[in-house]
Amino acid sequence: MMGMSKIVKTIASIAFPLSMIYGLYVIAHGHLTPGGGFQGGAIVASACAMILVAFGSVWTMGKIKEKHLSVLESLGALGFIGLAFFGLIYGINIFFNNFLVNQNVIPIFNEIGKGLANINTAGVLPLMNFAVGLKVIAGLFAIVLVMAYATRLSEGK
Amino acid sequence: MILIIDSILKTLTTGSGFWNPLVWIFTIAIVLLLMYILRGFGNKGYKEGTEQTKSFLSGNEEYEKEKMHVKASNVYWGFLETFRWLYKRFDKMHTGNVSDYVLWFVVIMGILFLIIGVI
Amino acid sequence: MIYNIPYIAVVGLILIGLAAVIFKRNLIKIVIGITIIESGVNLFLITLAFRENSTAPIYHGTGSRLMSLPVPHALTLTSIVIGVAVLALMLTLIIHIYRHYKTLDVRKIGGDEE
Amino acid sequence: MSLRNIAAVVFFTIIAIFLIVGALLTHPFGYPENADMDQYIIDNTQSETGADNGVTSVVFDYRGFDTLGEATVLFTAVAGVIMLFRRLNK
Amino acid sequence: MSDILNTLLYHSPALIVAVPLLGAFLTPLIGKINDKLRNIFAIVIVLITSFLVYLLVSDVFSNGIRTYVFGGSSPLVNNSFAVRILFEVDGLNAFMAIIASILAIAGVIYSWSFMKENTGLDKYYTLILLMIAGMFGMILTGDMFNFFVFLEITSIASCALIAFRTNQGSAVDAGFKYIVISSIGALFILFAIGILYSQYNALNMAVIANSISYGFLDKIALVLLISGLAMKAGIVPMHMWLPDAYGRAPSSVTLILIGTTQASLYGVLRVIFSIYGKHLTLPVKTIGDTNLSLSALIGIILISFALLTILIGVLMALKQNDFKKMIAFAAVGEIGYMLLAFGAAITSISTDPLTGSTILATHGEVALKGGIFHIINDALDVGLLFLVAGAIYYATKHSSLNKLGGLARNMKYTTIFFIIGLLAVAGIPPMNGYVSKLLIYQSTFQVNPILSIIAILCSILLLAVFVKVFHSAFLGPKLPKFKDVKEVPKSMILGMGIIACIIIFFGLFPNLILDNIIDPVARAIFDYSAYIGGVL
Repeated sequence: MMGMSKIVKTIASIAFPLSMIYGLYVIAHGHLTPGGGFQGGAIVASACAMILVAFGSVWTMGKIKEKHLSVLESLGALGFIGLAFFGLIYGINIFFNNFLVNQNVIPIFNEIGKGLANINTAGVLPLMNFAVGLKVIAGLFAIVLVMAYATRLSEGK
Repeated sequence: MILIIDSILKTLTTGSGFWNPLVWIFTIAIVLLLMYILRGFGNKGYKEGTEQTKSFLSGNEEYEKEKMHVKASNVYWGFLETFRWLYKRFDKMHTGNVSDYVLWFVVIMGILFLIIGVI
Repeated sequence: MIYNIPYIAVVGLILIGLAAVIFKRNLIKIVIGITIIESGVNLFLITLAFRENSTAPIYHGTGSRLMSLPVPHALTLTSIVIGVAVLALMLTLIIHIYRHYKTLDVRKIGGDEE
Repeated sequence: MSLRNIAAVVFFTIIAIFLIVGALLTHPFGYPENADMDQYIIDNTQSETGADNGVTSVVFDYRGFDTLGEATVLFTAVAGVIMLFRRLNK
Repeated sequence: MSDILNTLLYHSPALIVAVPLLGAFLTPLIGKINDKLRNIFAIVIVLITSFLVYLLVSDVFSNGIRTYVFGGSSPLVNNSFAVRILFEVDGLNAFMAIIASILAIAGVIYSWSFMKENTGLDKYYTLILLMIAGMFGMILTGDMFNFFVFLEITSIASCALIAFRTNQGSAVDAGFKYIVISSIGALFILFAIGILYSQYNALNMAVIANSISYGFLDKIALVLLISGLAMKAGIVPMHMWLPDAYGRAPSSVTLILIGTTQASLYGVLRVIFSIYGKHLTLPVKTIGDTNLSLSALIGIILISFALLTILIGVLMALKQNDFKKMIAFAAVGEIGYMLLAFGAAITSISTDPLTGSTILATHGEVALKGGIFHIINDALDVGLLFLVAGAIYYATKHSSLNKLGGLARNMKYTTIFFIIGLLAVAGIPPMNGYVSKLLIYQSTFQVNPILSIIAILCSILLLAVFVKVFHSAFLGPKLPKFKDVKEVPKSMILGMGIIACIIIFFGLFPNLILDNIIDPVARAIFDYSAYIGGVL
């Protein structure tokens, strides 16, 4: 499939970074506002799917292969389970222990404890959000890409 | 260790009978020995590969081995023929259709609702 | 009685989905039926979370308010992601089935094509 | 109407009756009978996990293992889809 | 050294699930480096998991119930509700974990040569490890929703693996049927979990079991849970997906599929015995002077399901001409034997009038022991037969019995393993199947003689089924098509050999197993108060 008309391609290229930034915002503020790794990841993945629809699966497959996405997804999953394993080593030594909670990870923010939370107060939660976000972006985009590429012949050249 | 050996040698009682594999092995060893002895009484003049070992089917010579092999679908022909009325129903049940599989689930769920829910 | 209408909607969605799975012949429609059942179950879970006059379970500003229950939200999130995964796999298999049998009629697929 | 459809309709009705009676017997919408566990989470999400978002604290902290399973489900689906669309010949 | 062992032991419930998951996430990366390294890695991961299972099981059998809380130190908050997910391992869980680990080891070792000629093996090993992790998760978890999540992991992974041979239309079709059936079953299970949550505001099995009443909504939840799990366990008449799925999947996958099916059966047992355990002995209806208790009701339901399952499974197996489908129908019949035993055991549960505790009649205890022993025997026997079927497919590229013949002349080891599997499935002494079936026959005879007569007759028919296979695939003259057939590679023989050795060991020393493993499991299974006490 060769993709759609020039207008669609241009608009998609303009909208892509905007929706990507919005998705990354949702991932980063998962523990403060509605949203999180899954939701933000789904937003970014749909932005990628928009590019896929606009430019066609053959073009997109030339830019990024599903095996690269698969590696990215593995890395996201490893990050997530790795954070869970770190709980065995630090803190009270329990799998899935939130070992960073209420510690001042980044010294520039200072509010800690009860009361409104900040970007650094939630311990491993933001890190897990990022890992899951990476996983969801790579995973959903890989599914869409592979399915689009596999059915490219039935869509006509 | 003693406990383990003890439980190996112990006889399994099931309330109305017992089972001990060691006894069974002992018995089967005796049976095998008897069989070997009985076999020794057989005809000594047996020679392989001569006329005397050739097999016949109703006086005719046997067919080639490949043609003699009974295919799997012909085994138990009589049994399947006798119970054909039953197997016809079973075949009707196994349609290979996903919707029917789900329908069976719904039927069982309904029956269970009636039994457990009403009583 | 009036307060139970959401649950009746849940039952309705589940039954509609089951009916689609049982009575429809197109594989895609069967998949749609499964997603409708799944939406019904998700709706049920999220219905359990609601409390009268409550807000979303997210703190902003000060002061304590009545909040809706957070656990069903999390369960629904999990269930939605699982639904996406199942849907992707089912569609993949349907693509393969179409390649082999050249039809999506549930009565004509299956069997060996030796 | 075939026997299959009659059976389907009959058992459908049975299930519908039982589920609707069940729906009427469930607690009224908006008034859960018992919310101890959730109230505990709402009260302690800021002090125990440092997050404002109660749902995120449930998803990644209190029920983090579920989320690991959930991420694994997605991983499984991706692996399955890529495997099913693989090249069959080396 | 003992420090490390103690730490491993303490964390073993979590690690048994986490290690295969970690392995699954790493496998695609390692597969990029080297194929052989990936295969070794998968085997090592499974061996580590089995070692952890061994540690956990030996601890559970000597020290009782173990709980493990994820992300916290105490299971309960305010002594009344469990906020965090926790794993609760009692005798039954530990027993199922033993089965799962045996199947996992044999399956992964067998895969090495069996799958050698296929592409996409990185993903294959990833999915196998995910399936193993999901199976362990289902078995060990003490949380309802967590059970659902792992159920979905296993069903998605196994669906993709069933459809592995995408060049065969029937394999893809079987995969599709499996995913439709399992997702609908899982959705109804989730619905039931939602109903239980709405009433008790808890997701933990022990907490629910503690506070459960037997109202209308609980009845609905019980029906939904039993029917959903029974469909996943392949109980007639919801078994139709099973021959398709078992028959079309690669044999190594089928072996682990048996484990997932039995994990669903475990779910049925857990729901009936633990979650609704409080109400099992209480009367649900009074007709005249006699009280009909819930245990009698469920026992009758289970026994009637069991009879249907045995009869239809075995009779359909007799008719099949495809080797793997035939074994699959026989596997359905074997599930019926377990259900029969558990049904007979449930009917004999009653309340001790003096102490008020739940007691089992003697024949019920025997039935329970037989049923539990038959779970592991069925997994091993049917698994071995499937591996033999896979070996025949590997050597000849056929699985239709009409085309096979005379294989015993070329495949000596495979024939020996097949004979062992045949004797074990049909319940011929001195194999393990005989012991458990003996216990089942004797105990069901005391419930109703007709039950045990049907069970024995169907066992004879099972023997007939596999004699047919033996006759048409192994005996007879060498067919010209299969002149050059060779014995299968060593890893496949090793995979079959492990299972065959365990079968013979169990058959020769049944008391060792019955006294040390089955007895504690049988005591744990109907002692719901101990299960609740593990948490509360």
